[in-house]
Amino acid sequence: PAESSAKGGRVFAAPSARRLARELGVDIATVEGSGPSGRVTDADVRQAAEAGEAGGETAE
Amino acid sequence: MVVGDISTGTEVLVIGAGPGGYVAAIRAAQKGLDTTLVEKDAYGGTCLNHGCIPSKAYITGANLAYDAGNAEEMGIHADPAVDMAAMREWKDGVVDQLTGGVEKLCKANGVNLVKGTASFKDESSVRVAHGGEGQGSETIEFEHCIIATGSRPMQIPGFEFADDEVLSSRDALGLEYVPNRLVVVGAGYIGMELSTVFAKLGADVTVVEMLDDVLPGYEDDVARVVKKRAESLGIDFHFGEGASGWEDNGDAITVTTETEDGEESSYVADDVLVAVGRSPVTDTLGLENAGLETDERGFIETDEQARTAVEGIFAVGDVAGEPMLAHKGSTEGIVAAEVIAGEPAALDYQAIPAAVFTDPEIGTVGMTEAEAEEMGFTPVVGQFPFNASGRAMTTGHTDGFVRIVADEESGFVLGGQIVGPEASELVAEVALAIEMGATLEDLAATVHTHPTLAESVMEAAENAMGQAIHTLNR
Amino acid sequence: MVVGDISTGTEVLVIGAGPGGYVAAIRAAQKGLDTTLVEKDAYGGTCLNHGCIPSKAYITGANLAYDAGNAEEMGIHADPAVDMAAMREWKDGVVDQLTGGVEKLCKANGVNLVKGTASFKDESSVRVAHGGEGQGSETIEFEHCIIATGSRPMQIPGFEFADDEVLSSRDALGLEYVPNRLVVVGAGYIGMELSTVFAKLGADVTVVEMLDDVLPGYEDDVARVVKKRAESLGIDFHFGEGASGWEDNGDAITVTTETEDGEESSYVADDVLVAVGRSPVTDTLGLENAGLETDERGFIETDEQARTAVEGIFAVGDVAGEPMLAHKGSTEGIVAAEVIAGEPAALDYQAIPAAVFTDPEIGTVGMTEAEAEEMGFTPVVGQFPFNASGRAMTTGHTDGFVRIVADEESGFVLGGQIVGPEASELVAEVALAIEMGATLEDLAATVHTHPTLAESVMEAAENAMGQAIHTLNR
Ligand SMILES: Cc1cc2nc3c(=O)[nH]c(=O)nc-3n(C[C@H](O)[C@H](O)[C@H](O)COP(=O)(O)OP(=O)(O)OC[C@H]3O[C@@H](n4cnc5c(N)ncnc54)[C@H](O)[C@@H]3O)c2cc1C
Ligand SMILES: Cc1cc2nc3c(=O)[nH]c(=O)nc-3n(C[C@H](O)[C@H](O)[C@H](O)COP(=O)(O)OP(=O)(O)OC[C@H]3O[C@@H](n4cnc5c(N)ncnc54)[C@H](O)[C@@H]3O)c2cc1C
Repeated sequence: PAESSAKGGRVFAAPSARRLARELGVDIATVEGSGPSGRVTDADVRQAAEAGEAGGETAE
Repeated sequence: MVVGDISTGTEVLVIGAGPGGYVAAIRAAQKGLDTTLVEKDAYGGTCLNHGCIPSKAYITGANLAYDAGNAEEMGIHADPAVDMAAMREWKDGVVDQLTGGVEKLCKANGVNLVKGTASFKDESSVRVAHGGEGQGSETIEFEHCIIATGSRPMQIPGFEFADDEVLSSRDALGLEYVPNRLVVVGAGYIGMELSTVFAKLGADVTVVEMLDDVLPGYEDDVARVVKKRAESLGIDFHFGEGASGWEDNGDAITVTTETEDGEESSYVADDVLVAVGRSPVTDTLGLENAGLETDERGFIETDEQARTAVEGIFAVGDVAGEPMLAHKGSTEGIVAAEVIAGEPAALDYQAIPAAVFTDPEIGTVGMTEAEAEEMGFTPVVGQFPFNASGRAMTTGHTDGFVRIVADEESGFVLGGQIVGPEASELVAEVALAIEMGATLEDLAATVHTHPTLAESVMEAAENAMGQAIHTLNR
Repeated sequence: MVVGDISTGTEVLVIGAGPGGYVAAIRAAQKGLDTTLVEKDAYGGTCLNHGCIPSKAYITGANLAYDAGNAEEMGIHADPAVDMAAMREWKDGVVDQLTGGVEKLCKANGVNLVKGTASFKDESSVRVAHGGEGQGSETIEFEHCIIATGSRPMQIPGFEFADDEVLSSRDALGLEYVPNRLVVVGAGYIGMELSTVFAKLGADVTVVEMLDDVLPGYEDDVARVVKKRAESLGIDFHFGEGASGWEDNGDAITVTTETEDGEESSYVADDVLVAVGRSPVTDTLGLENAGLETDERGFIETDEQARTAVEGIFAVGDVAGEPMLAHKGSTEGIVAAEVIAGEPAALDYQAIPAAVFTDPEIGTVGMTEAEAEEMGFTPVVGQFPFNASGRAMTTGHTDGFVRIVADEESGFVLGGQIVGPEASELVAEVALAIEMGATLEDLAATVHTHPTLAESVMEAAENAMGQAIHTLNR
């Protein structure tokens, strides 16, 4: 599992992206953000979900 | 009318119809769950009946009367007379309309309403005692329960709310007169809001506080703005003094205080308002029957889904811990309901804003500079004083400032502290910025209407970036 | 003091020190550019001296006096007397402080200030005539020029602002008395703001408008809230009538109007305020010497970088076209300065918010439902009425609503229309939502402080999602 990219427990992502992560079973703290200053976008979350599935990782 | 102990069942049982409970019940019903809401007293809980709403109503009234009576500089000459009984009636009307609205919304969403006091029989049922003679009780079995029984004002030794002269915040919000002299014990937000109201309505207010400043929990420079203004309204502060007792002198009362070193002082007054904090209502619920425990302060511990340690039982609002704020409770209520409905909901907000409706108001959200440092950020801070805001000047209220705290490296907005006019409203934009992962640049590049107080948020962000227009940059 | 025509040079020359020009000059200087700002009159331009600021000051005064005099329901009895000369003095004090501040900020940032009237000699120099006898003129050569000469009130045939009884908005904001009877020609935002002020201060106000509603450009249901309130303040509206002339009757004046069909009406008054729009100040600048042209309304066309058709010359603010709003001008000013400094700046905002400071206020940003449809979106709309807001009820101001327009498919927030208390402030959060690409869910999931008006924004978003708590969902 990737190292948490969240500093001080903060994840920089919109509430909708955070909810999407929960829906897809992705730990958003481990997602690399492609938005401004590393903000995590919906697309990042979806990509992480697909990568997770492809890699056979089971989402929590 | 139900007499005797009959038994019914429900998918979701919510105990308490304050902003935690009624919101949870409405959302649960919206999600198609069979939902029952038990309330022993009035819909809307503390907030609508004895807290947020009545206090804010009086604050409006007191501000209007005070401002109009002190606007010679603007060319307005008035000497407003306040009829406290009538102001109370207006306040009651507002409360009634809102609590009636809550009841209607519950019904319209299909929530079953039960009047009575609930206590746990075991981890899947409660007994509801219908108040009043011959009204009996009923047992309600539940699949899921949301505890939202709120909080009550703390008493201190020697001061019983049962006595006429000793006022809880609830009593103070029900007065039909303005006391000539009022001693307020506690300079937290409730004490400060009510002190300001009564001072503006003409009372001589003395505030006694054990700690050494007003509004503990707020930064010094934020609290100072409110304290200075309170002093200019004639409020007399005594810090480092704990209220130790009072006695009735017939015409008046004398409140005695003591410092840590045992030094005594006494203050003559008509009434004494005790506003030293609130404790969760968890001792009258039979929690032990459900296998639930509380921490030493009486709070029920919950997780990110508002779940307690007992399967199927949730707790939201003031019983679930600090901050004891209405919107925190409502947020938890929504999450609890959605979790029960099987949705991937969680308390994953980045920040809960908080407001104090003093003069001026305070609105804060997210991290202070010190907190940001503690969390491992290198904070950059920008500030804008309201006395440089055109809009503030045109309202005649220029005390205070907006401060924005951000992460230097990424520019992400981490927090905001606002003290000044409409601070409670202005903080909403900062809260959205924090939730969205907005940067200082995002705040600065969002066009803000002129002339508004909200421009100050943009200016503070620009100041943090070293490119403010209307202040000199650091 | 400069006498005779001497010649100096500057990297950036800004003409006009309104919110477009002074902001441009400060930002240019901050970027290290040698910057000169020429102003013929007062720092701060129309906005600070005769527009935004003075009007908002009077609105505060009028609201306070009116509200205090009409608060029996709250238990407040007052009969405020307004000394208009003193209110004007207070307003002047606010203006002086702000314009003095602008001058200081310019100097502190290193802007060279020149007093005088500029006109183009050619595409790289202006002549600045110093007003007053013997003050001569100078030529300033520039590498870049930013034109920010603003706008002036339009006159209509038969009504000369030179006449005492015919008031421009500027004249109205300088009155030392409240006219007993005032005819206002034009129900745009300036006409409506000032009508409301004078009506609240006791004038009998008649509004004459050629079109068939108040506030053209705003949606019907938004304008209706303001119109209804204005009518309840006693303002008398006459639509479909154009002012055709007036005559002096000694003690009073008679204003004559005409419908399209030639039907005449007349209204007796003390003064007539003409507020039918503003035209750009582009006819007194010698634009042709620089090779610049204007469109048929007098505006200078500019691109995304605020550039005109002539290399090195920029135009910002009211001269650069609609919306003629201070913050639009400031935004353009910043972009022009940054572009000159070689930065990749552009006018790439998604939306410019606008406010009307009537009773209640209007705040709008982004697309209306109809506009969203036109742009090819399938809009979903949510609404929350202020009469369901606890905070609004406690302020005694419950007219109006918040509407949020979003794209159904993506949930992206596209616009917001707010009419109600503090609408000018509340719109800031919606503007940030639009700029950030926030969705309805983002607005709904951001915790909003209770009790605030800003909760209504969240509620409107929830309503659009079909999951509002405090209104019934569609
Ligand atoms: C003076 C004052 C001003 C305040 N101002 C603000 C403010 O401006 N903003 C803000 O956010 N917060 C404010 N608060 C705090 C706010 O009121 C609380 O945080 C909020 O009410 C908590 O909501 P709740 O649903 O947890 O509990 P409550 O609102 O306390 O509601 C609990 C409900 O449960 C019922 N109940 C209790 N036990 C039982 C039982 N056994 N069976 C059935 N029913 C039961 C009670 O009758 C009550 O109706 C203020 C509080 C006070 C006192
Ligand atoms: C009553 C009223 C209320 C308003 N309320 C609002 C409001 O609430 N919000 C809002 O956003 N907008 C409001 N406006 C509009 C706002 O005032 C304008 O949009 C804004 O002032 C435009 O800024 P500007 O810099 O383009 O021009 P201006 O502010 O008009 O400034 C132009 C400056 O250029 C100077 N100048 C002109 N020609 C020359 C020359 N040849 N040489 C040297 N100097 C010159 C002028 O003296 C002036 O100082 C209001 C306007 C009015 C009249």
